[in-house]
Amino acid sequence: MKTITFSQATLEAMREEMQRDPTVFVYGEDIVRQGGIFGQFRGLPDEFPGRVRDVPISETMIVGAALGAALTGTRPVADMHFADFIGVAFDEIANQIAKNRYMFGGQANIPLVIRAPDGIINSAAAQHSQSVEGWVQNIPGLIIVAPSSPATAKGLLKSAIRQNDPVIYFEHKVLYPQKGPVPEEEYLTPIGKAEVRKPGKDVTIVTYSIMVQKCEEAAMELEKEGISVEVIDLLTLKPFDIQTVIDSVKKTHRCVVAHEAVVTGGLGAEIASQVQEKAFFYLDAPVLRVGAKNLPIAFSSVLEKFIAANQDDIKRAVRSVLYREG
Amino acid sequence: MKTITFSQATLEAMREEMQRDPTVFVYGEDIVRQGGIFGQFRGLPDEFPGRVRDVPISETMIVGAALGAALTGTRPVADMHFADFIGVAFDEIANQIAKNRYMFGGQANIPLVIRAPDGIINSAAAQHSQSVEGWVQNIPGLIIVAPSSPATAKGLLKSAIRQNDPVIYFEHKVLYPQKGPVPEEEYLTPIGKAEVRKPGKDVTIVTYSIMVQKCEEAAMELEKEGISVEVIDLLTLKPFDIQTVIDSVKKTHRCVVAHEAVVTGGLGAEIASQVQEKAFFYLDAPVLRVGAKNLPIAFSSVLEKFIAANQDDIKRAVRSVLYREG
Amino acid sequence: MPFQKREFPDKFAALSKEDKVGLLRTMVRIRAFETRVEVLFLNRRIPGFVHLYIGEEAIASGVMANLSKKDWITSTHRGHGHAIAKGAHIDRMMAELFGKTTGYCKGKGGSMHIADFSVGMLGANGVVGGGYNIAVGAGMSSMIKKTDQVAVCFFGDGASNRGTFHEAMNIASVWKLPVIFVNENNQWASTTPTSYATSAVHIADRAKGYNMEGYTVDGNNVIEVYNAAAALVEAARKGKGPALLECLTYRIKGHFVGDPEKYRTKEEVQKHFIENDPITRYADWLKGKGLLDDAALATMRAEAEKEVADGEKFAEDSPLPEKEDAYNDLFSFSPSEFPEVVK
Amino acid sequence: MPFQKREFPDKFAALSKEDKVGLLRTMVRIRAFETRVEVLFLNRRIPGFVHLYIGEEAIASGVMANLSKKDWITSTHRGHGHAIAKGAHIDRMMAELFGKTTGYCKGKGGSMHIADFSVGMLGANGVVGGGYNIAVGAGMSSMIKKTDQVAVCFFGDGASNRGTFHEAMNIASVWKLPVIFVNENNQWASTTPTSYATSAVHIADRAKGYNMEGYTVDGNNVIEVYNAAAALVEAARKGKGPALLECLTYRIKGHFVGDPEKYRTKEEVQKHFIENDPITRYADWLKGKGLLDDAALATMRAEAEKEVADGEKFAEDSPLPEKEDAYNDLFSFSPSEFPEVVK
Ligand SMILES: Cc1ncc(C[n+]2csc(CCOP(=O)(O)OP(=O)(O)O)c2C)c(N)n1
Ligand SMILES: Cc1ncc(C[n+]2csc(CCOP(=O)(O)OP(=O)(O)O)c2C)c(N)n1
Ligand SMILES: [Mg+2]
Ligand SMILES: [Mg+2]
Repeated sequence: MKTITFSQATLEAMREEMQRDPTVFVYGEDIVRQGGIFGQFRGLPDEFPGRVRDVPISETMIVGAALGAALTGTRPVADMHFADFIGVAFDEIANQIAKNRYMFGGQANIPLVIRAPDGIINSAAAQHSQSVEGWVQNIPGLIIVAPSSPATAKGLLKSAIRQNDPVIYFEHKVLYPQKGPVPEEEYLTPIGKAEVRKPGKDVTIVTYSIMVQKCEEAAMELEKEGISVEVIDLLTLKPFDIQTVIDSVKKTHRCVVAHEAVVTGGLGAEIASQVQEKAFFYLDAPVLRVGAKNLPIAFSSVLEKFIAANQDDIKRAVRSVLYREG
Repeated sequence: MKTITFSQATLEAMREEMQRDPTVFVYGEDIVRQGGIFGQFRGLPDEFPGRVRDVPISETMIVGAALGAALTGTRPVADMHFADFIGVAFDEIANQIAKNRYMFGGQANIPLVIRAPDGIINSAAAQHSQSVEGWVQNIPGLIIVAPSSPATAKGLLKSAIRQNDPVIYFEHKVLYPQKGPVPEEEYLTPIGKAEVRKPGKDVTIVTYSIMVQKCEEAAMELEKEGISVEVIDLLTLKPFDIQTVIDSVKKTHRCVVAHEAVVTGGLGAEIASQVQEKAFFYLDAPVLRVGAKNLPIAFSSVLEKFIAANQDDIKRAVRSVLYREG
Repeated sequence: MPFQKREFPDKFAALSKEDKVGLLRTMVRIRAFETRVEVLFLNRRIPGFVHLYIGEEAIASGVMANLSKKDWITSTHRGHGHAIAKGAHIDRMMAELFGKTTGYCKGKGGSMHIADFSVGMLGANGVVGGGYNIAVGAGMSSMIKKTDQVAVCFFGDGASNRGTFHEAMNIASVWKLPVIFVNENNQWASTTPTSYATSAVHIADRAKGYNMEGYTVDGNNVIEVYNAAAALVEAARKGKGPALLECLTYRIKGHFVGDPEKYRTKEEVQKHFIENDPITRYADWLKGKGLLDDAALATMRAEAEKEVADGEKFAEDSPLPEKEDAYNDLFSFSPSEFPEVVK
Repeated sequence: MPFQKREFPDKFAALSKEDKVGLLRTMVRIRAFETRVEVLFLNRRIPGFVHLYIGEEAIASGVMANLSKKDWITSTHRGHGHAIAKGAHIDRMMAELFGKTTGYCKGKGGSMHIADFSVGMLGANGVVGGGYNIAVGAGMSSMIKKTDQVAVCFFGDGASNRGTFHEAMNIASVWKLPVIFVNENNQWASTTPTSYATSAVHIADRAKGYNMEGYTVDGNNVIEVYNAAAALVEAARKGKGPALLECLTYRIKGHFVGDPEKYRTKEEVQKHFIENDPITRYADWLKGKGLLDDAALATMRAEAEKEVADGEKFAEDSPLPEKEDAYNDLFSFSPSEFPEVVK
């Protein structure tokens, strides 16, 4: 094991996959001269001349071209700068990339990755703070992943690059500078598999991305109240590992889903729906959801903090499914 | 009461509101020379010279300009041609229109309507058959409506035009030629209120748009099996009338949600989640969802029919929440 | 307003007799296919939306004669002609239009999503302007893999007003990608005249804003199209970068089969068809040069019709998909590997 | 490459002395605001992202002097200068940057969403290229209501590569909307040089593709900007339609405050600042004409600094929002009317 940042972990993943496969290439805004807005591409352009490229501010091109490249024998990794800008290229994602394989009867694989830095980061305000997995969850044909640590960042990015299908890779901006242990040797984090981050017996928390650590922290504090929480990190958001979730809920009988995105219409709705569909008779309480209030993210940090979900919200939801006060 | 088509009902709504308010204007592709792909604008250009306009194939403009117009003293109604193309203008919807009022601290009202013909219609295939309310359900700041009949089409469109907030008006393509009773006198259908289309006591079906009639038909057939079904037509999808739903579920103890859109990540997830959150102890069975399979809509009608949800799927779900065979 | 013309080298002159006649054959085959498809649609044998390429055959034929199967094209909603000219088989195309399993897309796509990736035809597109950046991406593959493959993006006059045009043109120029943007300016975008909705005097004028070469040619003159495409494709292949080629033509049929066409007169259409049918024009030219006679033309037509009839029979005889086929083709892995993916 | 110049009528010459000096005052006020904002950001008094307009003041000042409060502008992420020139108050702007309730957006927007609708400043935009079609929509309002209001859309060189540019330019031309597209070509889009990412030799060249007038002017010469804007705004007001005006300038500061600026040399920046500061240039010109002396300039600067200091104090003294304020402003109705909307 070595200790590196999340940002470095994504860099290592890129480097290893680019070394392994000469058809992998990467482009985005300000990734060469700046190394990515969060430094996540720093150094790469020198190592792979011509295969790391800056592009104009043209998001429909960035995403649309990834499809064309993937269909014709390369494996593009396209960087979105901010996940918020997925909206600019939404047709390319929803109507072109996601449908290509199916509507053409499986004529070609579509090995492409869209890297999308998301999440709330100090006062970036409404258009630079979003977690937008909810926008794309109703689109068949996409794989969506969201790492929560340097180790999963590296392993999932490598898997995403090798996947013969389109993968959206949501990486939380606040995670970039965080350090964590990463294996020395090569490894892949499997797509479609959740990870039980912390076993517990009273309540299952299903979560992902930045919220994993918040849930773990909340879980530690809840232990002090005598509540044993199982924390599941989904890692893959679409298709998510419902089996691991159901197995856990069958044991704990209670479930809380937590994400940073706005609750209403978010991924938590799908998770909660499936849990109650598949484990109804095991549930001793409704599945509760924790996430941002149904508002854009405001600038002023008082408001930003209030709109976002925090450890207290998680703890409150856990206590609530246990019918405890507080 | 008079009997007119859904298409005519929307035309009457437009006409009445354009007569009432000279700042209402409408534009879209092929609405003047063609009258809209489904005839829904026929005749209007002659009645309101200069206020009904054809535009180039420029969806980001269509939606973006609606915002600019709404902010500066007019009430635009922008036609999307097909709801599928909302993807092209997604940034305008998600990051501009939905956030404008909030992020600027409420400086201006945003009275605009986006008309979006949606749904499966014979073999239109993957890019012309979608119901995309799931794409926009996670975006705070939007109002979303979906009429199910000529009467609600007229009443909701009039309300939408008068609303001082952005409204997406989903109109199902299959409904256009359907006839139904519409009041002679002026009326508005309130935004935010669901309608109990058929009272019943055993199971609540929550539905909207084209599926309302399919659920009503299924309900009639289920009556023969001795099952009394309450059918709720949401009409407004965001924010939806959870109170009417909960009141019904508290009575029936069972709930099925049905929509034409793909189930996974669809609006049904939000509805099911809220029902189990708010009426957990009243539920005798999990909330089940009925909708399209997790696939793009295929061309061949064998596949198209299989992918779409039908009356049998609704009946099966209803029997299932009643733990009946069949 | 007259448009900037460029005299392209007359590469056409150097073609063999067979190749010259071959250009006509492609056009005739497209015409035969489209003519039959119209009937089949009206007879309810073909469902969905169908957009015919009748009257525009010289463009696909003239351009594609400069490409190999390793080159790529992206197409539009009006894609049958592009597919045939690129080398797709009429029987499998017909089967697709019928929604049969033997179709190119196994019945999942239909007319609006006709494609044959094996010959580099990367698909028709139901989203107007959806193809630009796919072509750009193909050009990127060529650049990354250092091959000499070229991508050609076909698009309509209406499509030229989509923002995707702008973003694709810009990057193609910045990276000198081997992408040729071929505009089919058929005077109409559905019911909307080009002159109403497209502000450019000539769509080729838009090239300048990207520091790109842009030319306008008579799209109903297959020789002119061939020569222009020859020069631009060759330049792109040699790394000289992209170009925009506007081909002036006219949409003879309604926007889609079944279009009531209330927005234009029958006379306007007839005039264009009689005076400017690209097939008649080129057949007459070949005859004038002694490269074709009436008998040969009749044989060519008959062969094309037979090919289409055979294709139709193939389509008729082919099986419809099974319901369960719906579960296949969404991902590279099988649904059973990932049972939760499709449900 | 030299660009197409047009000699615009010298409307500037007819301005009163006050108005001529007023142009400088606007520039000086913007500079004072931005200079202080930089310090405040570095001192962590202002959070979020801040993009400074230093070095580009002549554009906002020269353009806005031709507009009334009833005209509209759309802005960019670099919007402080536009807001000040359009008539927004420095105190309320500063309060917004501080995230206070007295800010224009009640602390919900911050620098990237600065706006004052009451003076027609329809907002900065965090999405590059997000403003084009908002300006187009404002132009539509003017058309529908038959007023003579004009909309001006400011945008960067980087933004000129977004598809929204294309769609906005086209409709503006087709409908002859009263919209002026003012490009601030400051040579950089974040870390990317214009010459790398923007294929047009001059951004104004793109106008031709929309059959629109397009001109390039020295954006650091406020007189040139003023005269060009005067002619184009007047034409638009009279129903003559839109235009594209490219203003050449240079981004003196980093892309955002805190930018390490590794992609360019300090020398490059210094050279531009010393040789081509729009304020120095215009102040010198005024002095040369006897319209300004050193004392007057010093007073002007001092007044501007005082205004900014007062604004800062206002901001400091203003209250932060209450948590519950988060629930307001999403819709025109109050959250209590529709309790389910916000939760
Ligand atoms: C993004 C988008 N907007 C609108 C449509 C509806 N539509 C289909 S074809 C068409 C006209 C296209 O005109 P043009 O590009 O000139 O091609 P042509 O049909 O003339 O070949 C329109 C508006 C669409 N399919 N996609
Ligand atoms: C759609 C979109 N893509 C990318 C960004 C990130 N971004 C913010 S400013 C900027 C550079 C803008 O350059 P330019 O338009 O020239 O304006 P300038 O900053 O030079 O004033 C970029 C890439 C964004 N905010 N929006
Ligand atoms: Mg056309
Ligand atoms: Mg710039």
